[in-house]
Amino acid sequence: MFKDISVNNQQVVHRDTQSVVIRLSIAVLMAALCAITIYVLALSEPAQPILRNLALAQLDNTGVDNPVTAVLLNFRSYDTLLEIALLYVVVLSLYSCLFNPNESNLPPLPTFESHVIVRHFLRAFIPLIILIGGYLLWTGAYEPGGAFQAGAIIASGFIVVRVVGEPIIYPPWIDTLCIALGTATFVAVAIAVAFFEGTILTYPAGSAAGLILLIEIAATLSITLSLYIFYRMLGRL
Amino acid sequence: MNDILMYSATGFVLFFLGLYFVAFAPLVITRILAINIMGVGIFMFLVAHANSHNGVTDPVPHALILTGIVVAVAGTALALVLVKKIQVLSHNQNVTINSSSDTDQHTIQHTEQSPNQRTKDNLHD
Amino acid sequence: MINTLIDICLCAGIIMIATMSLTSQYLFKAIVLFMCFGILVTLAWVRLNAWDIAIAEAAIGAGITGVLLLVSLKPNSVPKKQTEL
Amino acid sequence: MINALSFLPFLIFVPIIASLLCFWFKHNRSVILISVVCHSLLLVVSVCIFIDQANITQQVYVLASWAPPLGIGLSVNSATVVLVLLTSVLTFFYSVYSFIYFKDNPKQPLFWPIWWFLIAGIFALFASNDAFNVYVALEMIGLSAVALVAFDGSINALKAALRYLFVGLVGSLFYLMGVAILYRTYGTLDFNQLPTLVDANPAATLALLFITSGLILKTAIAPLHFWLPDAHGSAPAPVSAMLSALVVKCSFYLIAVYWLQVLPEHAPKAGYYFLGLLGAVSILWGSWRAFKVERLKHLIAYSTVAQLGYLFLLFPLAVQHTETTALYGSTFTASMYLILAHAFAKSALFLAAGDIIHQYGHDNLSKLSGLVKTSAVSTFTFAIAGASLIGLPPSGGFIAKWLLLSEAIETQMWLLVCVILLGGLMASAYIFKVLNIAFSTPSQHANHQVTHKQSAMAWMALVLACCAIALGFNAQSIMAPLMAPPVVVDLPSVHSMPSVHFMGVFV
Repeated sequence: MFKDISVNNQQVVHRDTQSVVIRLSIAVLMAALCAITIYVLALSEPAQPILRNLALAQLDNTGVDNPVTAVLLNFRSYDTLLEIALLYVVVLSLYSCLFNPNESNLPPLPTFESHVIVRHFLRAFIPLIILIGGYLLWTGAYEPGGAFQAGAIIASGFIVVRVVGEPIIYPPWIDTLCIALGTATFVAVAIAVAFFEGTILTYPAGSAAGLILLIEIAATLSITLSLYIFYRMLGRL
Repeated sequence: MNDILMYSATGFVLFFLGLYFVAFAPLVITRILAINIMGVGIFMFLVAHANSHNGVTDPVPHALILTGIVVAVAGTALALVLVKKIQVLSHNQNVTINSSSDTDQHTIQHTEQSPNQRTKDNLHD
Repeated sequence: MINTLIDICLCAGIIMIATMSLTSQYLFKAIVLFMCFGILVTLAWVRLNAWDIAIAEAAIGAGITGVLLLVSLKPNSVPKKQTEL
Repeated sequence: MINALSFLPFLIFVPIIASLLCFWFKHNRSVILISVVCHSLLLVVSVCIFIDQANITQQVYVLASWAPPLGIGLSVNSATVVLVLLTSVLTFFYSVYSFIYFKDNPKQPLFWPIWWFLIAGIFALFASNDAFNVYVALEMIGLSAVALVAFDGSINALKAALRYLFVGLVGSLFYLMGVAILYRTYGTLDFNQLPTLVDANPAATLALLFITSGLILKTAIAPLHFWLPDAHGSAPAPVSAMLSALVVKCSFYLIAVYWLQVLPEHAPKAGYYFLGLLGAVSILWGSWRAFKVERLKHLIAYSTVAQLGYLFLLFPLAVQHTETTALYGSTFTASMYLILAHAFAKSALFLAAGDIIHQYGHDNLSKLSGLVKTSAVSTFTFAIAGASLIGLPPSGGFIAKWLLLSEAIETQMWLLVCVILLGGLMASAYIFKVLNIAFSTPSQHANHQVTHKQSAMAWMALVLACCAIALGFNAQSIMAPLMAPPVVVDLPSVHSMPSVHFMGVFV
């Protein structure tokens, strides 16, 4: 199925195409399986919303009003911790795939003179994007929003600046610090809290909102930087 | 009630559509798209049942899907870097290598000749 | 009544755009269609009252993933024919 | 007796902290210090958990003190206790081996954070008690394993890594779809609560189909094993050892959990026999391919596929033997012991192969003749570990295969008996093929000068091989807790669990 990866005319192509008969038969098989699953699930009635009632009942003592942020950062905070750590490691994996000791390092992203209209538009647009990102981060506790959305929007702002050709120059230690900042803050809060409450990730009664905001700020920082580094490295490759 | 069924059916259709193209799409980057579409299919199935109860939506699937979306982006970025690195390395070696020693060497004649997009694609230059 | 109409159109549109994106031979076209697919899916999340996921899908699913795919279309470190400034 | 339950989160947070520290403090000495401290901590914790497993397996460590259906719990059963101990011991060996293997590699600062994160992923998967949490752990393992496979940057490694990434992503998506169906029909994700809610509902069988097909793809069983030889073959030696010995076992363990613990009543009986059939096919096919292939690391990778087939024989035997299938009993002990023996033997083989590649520069079997003169220790390691793989008497592999055989004979499944014996025969075929090449006289054209010094790596591989043999002796101590069914305390809604004071444990 994936056996033969090769490159011709700059497109990485799979050349192990089976004959049409096999492909058609497998397509029919998949369609049948899809129909069966839809039929089976249409018949069986959905479950009682156990978790929904539990989550909404406990909502008031999680220090956050938005139920999704409550589930994300209080009830199932362990999942979110692992997933932010995952993003941090994937950035490292990209560095390790990109950097080859026996090769000359890669040419930097091309920077070129952007059009004057674009430049002036960006001068007004980028602060607005960062403002929107900050707002989304802040309202994450009350209305839909949160670390991931804010990080993505601010990262898209930086990417727009980079696509247009304006160079973004920042000292390299920001890279090493901020990539791991989100994970480090989350782990630090998880461990520190354990000393007061006995079990890991249990926020003390009053300070749940403050701790969640702290984690969200650090997570937004590292998500923004991670997504921007994804773009920068793919652009340099 | 039937909008739940419709969206979960769309979710399954997207899942199996993506699965077919992950297996048989000629271009590797199309396979990456197919994996993203499979993920969206699963999330649609999950969300379709989340708001089924008289308007009070169930927050737990939403949190799961946020995690799933970020994992999907991470997977896509890693796949893209690997694909481009293969492109660059094989270009530098200037040899069209068809790899994995134990495949039989039947090469298909009518490789879809995707035209050179460089002329049209002025986004980046 | 209008709701079921919107649902039908949205679901049909999503499935159609997904097949068009996956079956297209030209990579640039496939990626642009994939971004439109992301926008339509965001509409679906809005329709299903999943507001957090709608923002995330629009920002990450259609936006960032689309840009990453576009930027990976052409190898930058391979010397281009026409001289770069 | 200290309550080791509060040590459980150590298993996951210590590797993540180690990964962060290795990323921030890059130079060599600090990485060595961090790794030594964290490995010893992990060893102490897993030994405590192994000793105190009698009452640990009853309790759930409730993270963020929300009761498990809403929050997430960490828990270990009699199988994971053994696997956690195995993981911490083996990763200690691999890390020491990696210090030597990557000593002069300029990419070393990037290796350690990803390596530690892979270890965190494995522990997170073993200790998890929540279906979606297992998905995140699977993704953690998958993505960091891909990065490590693509570590040395050659085109073949990159293609193998890309193939492995596709397989990993598709397998995890299938698993996620199964979990989504389970959540839709039973409303909960917790492993303790699911068995109580599951009723005779076709959706449960459907979810099980999705979960099993996704995990079979990740466990590389017969029809879906195409990605394993390249991925394990082209990875650096410690990484391929880790992949073969531990990562592949994680998805097997998950299949065992879903089929034997979470959804046993509603798994179709035919499904158990089908899994057994897949196992038998992958034993025969893996051994046959291992015999035919001409690169050493590919040979070892195909033998992994074969040995995994043995693990899948657990399912038909479990159903046939005791109608009540669960994560204990003599059948499950046999397969758990096979995991132990195979982990040590296979990592010894891969580390020995890594040493051979370090000396020869290639692992093409045809040009490796006369191996015994130049790297005698590696050949000796290969022989001993091969003995354990085949199942010759003194080794741990022998005990595991003996248990499997006695189970198969007891339940009159004669087909499985001859598959097990045939598998052992074919295993000896490809092991002795390599030994034959090693002891043959080197042909003239292979006259490249080879450093004759036995590097520390070869001795490390030898230690692992001896562990594989040592497993054969006092097997009773490891197997006893696995045999006895855990005294089933009805798990209360664990919110009432006394919150164990973190500081209390130290005071």
